[in-house]
Amino acid sequence: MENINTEEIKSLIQKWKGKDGNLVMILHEIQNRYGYVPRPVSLEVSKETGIPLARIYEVITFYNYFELCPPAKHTISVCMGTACYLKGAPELLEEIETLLHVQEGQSTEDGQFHVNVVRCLGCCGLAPVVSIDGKIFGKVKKSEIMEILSRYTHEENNVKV
Amino acid sequence: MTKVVQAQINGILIRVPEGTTILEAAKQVQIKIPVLCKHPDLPPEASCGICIVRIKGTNKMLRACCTPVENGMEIITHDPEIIEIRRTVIELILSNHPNDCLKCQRNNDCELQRLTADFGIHSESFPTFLRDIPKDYSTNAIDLDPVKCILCGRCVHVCQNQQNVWALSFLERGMQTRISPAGDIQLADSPCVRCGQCAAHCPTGAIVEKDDTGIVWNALQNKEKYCVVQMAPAVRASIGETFGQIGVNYTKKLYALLRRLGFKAVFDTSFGADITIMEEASEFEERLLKQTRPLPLITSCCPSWVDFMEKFHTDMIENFSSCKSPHEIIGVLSKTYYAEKFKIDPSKIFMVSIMPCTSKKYEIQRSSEMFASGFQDIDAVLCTRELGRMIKQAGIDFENLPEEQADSILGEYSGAGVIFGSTGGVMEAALRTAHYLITGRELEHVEFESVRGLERVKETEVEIDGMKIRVAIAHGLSSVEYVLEKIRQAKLNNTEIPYHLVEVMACPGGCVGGGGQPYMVTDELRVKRAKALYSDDKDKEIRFSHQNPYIKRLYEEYLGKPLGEKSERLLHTTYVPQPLYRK
Amino acid sequence: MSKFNKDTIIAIHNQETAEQPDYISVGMSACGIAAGAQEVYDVFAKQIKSRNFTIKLRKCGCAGMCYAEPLVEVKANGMPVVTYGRVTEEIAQLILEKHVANSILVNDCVVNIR
Amino acid sequence: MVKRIVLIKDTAATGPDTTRDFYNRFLDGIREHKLLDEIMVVRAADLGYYGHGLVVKIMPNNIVYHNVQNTDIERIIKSTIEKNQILDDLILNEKPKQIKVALRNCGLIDPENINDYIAHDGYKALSNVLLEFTPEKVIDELKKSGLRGRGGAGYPTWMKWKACRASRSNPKYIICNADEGDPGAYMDRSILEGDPYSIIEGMMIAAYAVGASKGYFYIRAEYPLAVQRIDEALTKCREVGLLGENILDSKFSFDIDIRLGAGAFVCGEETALMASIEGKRGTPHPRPPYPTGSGLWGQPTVINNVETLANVPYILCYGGDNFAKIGTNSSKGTKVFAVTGKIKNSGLVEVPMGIPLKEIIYDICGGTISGKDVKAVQTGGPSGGVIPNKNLDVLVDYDNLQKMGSIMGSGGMIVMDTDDCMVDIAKFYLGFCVEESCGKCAPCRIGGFQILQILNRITEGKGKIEDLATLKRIAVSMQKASLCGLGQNAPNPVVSTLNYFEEEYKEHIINKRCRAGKCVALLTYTIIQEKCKKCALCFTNCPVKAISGNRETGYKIDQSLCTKCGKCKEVCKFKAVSKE
Repeated sequence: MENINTEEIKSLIQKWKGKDGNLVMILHEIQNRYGYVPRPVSLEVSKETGIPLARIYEVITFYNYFELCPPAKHTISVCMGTACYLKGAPELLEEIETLLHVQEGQSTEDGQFHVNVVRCLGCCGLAPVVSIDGKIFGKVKKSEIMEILSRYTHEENNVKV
Repeated sequence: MTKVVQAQINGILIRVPEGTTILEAAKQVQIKIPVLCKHPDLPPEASCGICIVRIKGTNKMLRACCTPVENGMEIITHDPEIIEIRRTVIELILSNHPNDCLKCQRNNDCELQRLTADFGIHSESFPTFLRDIPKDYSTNAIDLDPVKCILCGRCVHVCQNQQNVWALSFLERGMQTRISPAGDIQLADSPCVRCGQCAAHCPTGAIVEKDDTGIVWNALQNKEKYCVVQMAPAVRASIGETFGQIGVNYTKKLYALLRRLGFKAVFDTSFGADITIMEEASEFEERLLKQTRPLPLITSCCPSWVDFMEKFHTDMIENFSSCKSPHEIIGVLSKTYYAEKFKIDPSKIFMVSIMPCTSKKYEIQRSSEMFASGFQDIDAVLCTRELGRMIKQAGIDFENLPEEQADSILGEYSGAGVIFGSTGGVMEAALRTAHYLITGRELEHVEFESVRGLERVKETEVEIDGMKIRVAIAHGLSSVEYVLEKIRQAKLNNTEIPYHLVEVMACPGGCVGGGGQPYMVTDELRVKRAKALYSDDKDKEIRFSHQNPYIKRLYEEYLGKPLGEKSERLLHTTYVPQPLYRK
Repeated sequence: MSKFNKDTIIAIHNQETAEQPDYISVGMSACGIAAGAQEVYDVFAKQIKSRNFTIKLRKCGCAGMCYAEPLVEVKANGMPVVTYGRVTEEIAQLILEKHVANSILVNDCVVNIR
Repeated sequence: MVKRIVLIKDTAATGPDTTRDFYNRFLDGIREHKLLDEIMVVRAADLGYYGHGLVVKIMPNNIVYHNVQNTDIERIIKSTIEKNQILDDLILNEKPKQIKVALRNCGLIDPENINDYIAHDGYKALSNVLLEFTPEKVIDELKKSGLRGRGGAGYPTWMKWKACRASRSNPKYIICNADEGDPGAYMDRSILEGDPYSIIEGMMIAAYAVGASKGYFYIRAEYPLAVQRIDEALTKCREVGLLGENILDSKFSFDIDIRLGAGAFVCGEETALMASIEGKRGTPHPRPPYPTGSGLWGQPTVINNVETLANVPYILCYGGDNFAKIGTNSSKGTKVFAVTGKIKNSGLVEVPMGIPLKEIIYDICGGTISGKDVKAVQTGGPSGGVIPNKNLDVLVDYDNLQKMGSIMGSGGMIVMDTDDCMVDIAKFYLGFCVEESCGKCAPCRIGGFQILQILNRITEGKGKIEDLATLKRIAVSMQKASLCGLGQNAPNPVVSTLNYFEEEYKEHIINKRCRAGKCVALLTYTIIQEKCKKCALCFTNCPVKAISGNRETGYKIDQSLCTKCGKCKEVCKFKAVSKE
């Protein structure tokens, strides 16, 4: 894990200090910065804000959005909204799982990809959709998965996407 | 004036103050609506869904525990559909609960088991699905088995709000929801202060006191051991509840019982309390008159409070009385003074404390000072509930036992010693003796009404020799913040101290409401238990610790004087800041 | 900027409704962008600049026709307002060359006209 | 100079060439009449009409002819184009099915430009309200409009506002519920991204009406663009004094903050949403007390959905009476639906309340994408139910949908065709609810889980007929004993599919058959010997070697080995593998 810079955490918290109900927003800031919420950071947040660590963990683990483990390099989110589900999202997920040898919710051994399922990205018109690192691919066919993934497996191609 | 609302329950007209819940109101018409998550002592969590009732004219069913009666409501508390739904919900809960009641510490004393029996559930409607969560035995005081947890939320509420400790919390959501310290660490690595309020409020066997009865039975069987025992003030007022007797003082039957269980000597922690008062009152006198160390002096006989202070309020360490808690004092004296006097090898002595408290189980290994006799001063702690089980295991007809006396040397207590078991009791006992120490005169009126009762923070002024002594009493750890903040502000602004003497007990009501006491405590019950102690005090000929002839003898024969060298070595301890989280 | 009052709002309203400039409007909500609206927008931006078109390029939200994203609405040369659907970078070129430059609608792309 | 534009589109889906052919003939006609300079003929991709055969739309006159034949070309040119005469037998006199109120600016204005919003009557309502209306009058206007909450439950908006206004405690809060969690619905996202200022204006009017001084947007974090657009709009508003002290020189002061959701569907529930804004777990609380009396931080709070708030400026600008003219007696105004699933044109539609469901599905959205029959339409998302094909003529409003055993919900409308399995759909929604249950209350947490287990068993062919009764029993206990709407409504998809499609459940249980071919465990792949050309493609591609045989004898699938992966069917070039 990278070093936790207390000054940086303080400045992230500072933005929200004194505002009511700031915990979720502070956690968003932290997750944006680190990609997850490391325990030492949570302890620091607790110290800075006076919010008990137990409350912080209650919140982190309640909301799907927050992660307690470092993220993989690329996050693949398969949309399982109703429209996508009906239009074959389960098959896409299966294909991704087969190609990457992972289960949903897991990361590949090399730390390149994390595969998860999300509930509706709000692009139902393009169903089924898959999002990789926030970029949305619409009307995805099972046969296109391989090609889409290969764009991310080679470092030099990342820039293009 | 509160408004009164009028409604009907099962066709019977009721009038209740506005805001009364349907659950409460139903009692007026002799209806006890079944409920699992609601504890009479706590605000409604509304998590179980069993207490639903029908409101005529609506399609919905509402939860009786949290729905206030409204004018004109027509409430039906049971009909075939309601009962069927309640049964289904109970069955659903059972499908997520290990149904190994026979092997559960709460067997026969479990709220879920009782409801299951009431609803005549004899078979499994839904396949059982158990969560895979490890047990947590880390604290040596409280055992946590999250698999048995039905997520009623009582423990979390108590830990977070009533106690302000925030050791327990909910993690995850949906079927993954579980109780755990922050991020699946163990309780011992969390801020847990082992007060056991979670266990006392748990409806099932998910959180229980660590069961040490086996250790004690073994020691009693062991010919090598010389088993001695002491019991705390609060135990005598609550053990009767095991047999349906409320607010009865069972001191003398308990002495008899403990002997029948096989203890060679029976001591009373109330005597230890008398010693605590001698030391603490002297410490107070010294701080007040000689300004040796800062005021206010804060009491330290509650180990959860001590733990809480070492974790959350380290700036108060200098204000803490260094005096050990009464049972530790009895412990160390039993393996020194008593052993010497009766020529018993202290290494053979097995000292058991019967306590209303789970925290005492942790306290006996808290620091090296708990080994002041050269041995672990206390070998085992049983809480009231465990003693209740031992009585049943031994098959003793407790209520018909003859009355006996404690062993006089560490057993004869004053009225001041026994009120330690209630909030305000330590304060009252200390004031009685402090008055004497400061003025050289005895009090005429020994009872301090203003420090009694269940108000969460009690602040009052007592005049001693023209001096106005300001005192504060807090119980329930969340109440203490107000008092400490006042002290802190005064320190910060260099203004006059708000208090001279502060008493804190971790559990609401003090030890009578302890985490190891019989289940289903309410304020009503706390008052009744405390009353039993206060009447014990009233009946006592000697009501001042310093007048207790055995105390005098102890100091003359052995300790010397309060705060003397030997007293300091055996009866006092030190405090160090502890990390909130060890992980 | 100074603080708005009622008069400012009326003034802005009048001024904005008085001007009726020609425009190309690209639907840029999340679904549009996912379908490639950003690339289409970039084509317009680049071409308008390099070829000195006077037409205004703007963004708008989702018109609801998600099946036809990316959507481009064109008002030009006094013609009715035309909405093109499933616009690719190539079609964007065609829209500029035909519709904007020569007042000829692009075949097989119109999804609405008003 | 071009005077007219003629658009041509075959809406009958008879074949790709029809439009082109007709276009060429029409062009020839124009050429013959020497009108090439005046008339522009265009092939359209879509004209918004379905099942009308060849459609010809003439602009700018906005004349629409349908079911046009090749033989009509001549007279269209002669009468309509040359003489402006309308051909009565061809004219399609259809009023527009859609009425855009909440979506009035979406796709029209530049969401990043406040002036563009003002050009479209933005802030007209607010300036009227602040300078001329008492708060009571605003609430009155809302009452006249009959606007009901668009988030799902349909509670009259004016009653919420009035209750909050009546609460004496201060401060008060306005919350915009933009935690659109219903999978398959995205109306709110579209408005947030396409018309942020109208929601802000709606919140301000609400705040003025109830006496609130502070507002919160609670937006899903999964909608980064929406968050960005709202954030920019708020900044702009503050810059020009449309948020802050003494707005538009009135005595009204108000500001709005954004709070992000973090992936919890239950936070769409009012009390859970407030807990989340307070920085806690999003677990619901019992009501009463209602938020209008004791809400955010115990203060009176109004929580309105995005679409509701987008309607508010319209009502105050053009009058509650005008709004109330749209819709039915009990459900006024319009409703935005996100029509998705097996629909030809998936997208957002905004229709007047009371429109037949059929018209939405067929006339506006063009029917199913496959051309197969609609099996059912699911409304209300995980809290809703299905409306079977036979009931498609239901008039869509709050009460009718409820009577059908579904709900209006936030506006998700999922179209399913005969390839969709109703047990599988119920399982999908239950899975969603089980995952999204906050876990606080037992009926929802465990009840949902047990229902899901039963549905899993049924779709795996391990169901028992008693399971149906058990499903109903658990469903009732969840509906009646759950604390919040999520749990109370979670069994709805099961109850309603059981209600309309019980025979499908029974087929799964008794015949071990899934007629839609969705439930993998119940599928049987067989090789149709008559069609099989013995090419061995299936044999070589089967990953589990469940296919045996040779080029002489042909091939067979060993059912005990088959994992139903479907590879054989996929690779077969002769459609010789059947799946049932």
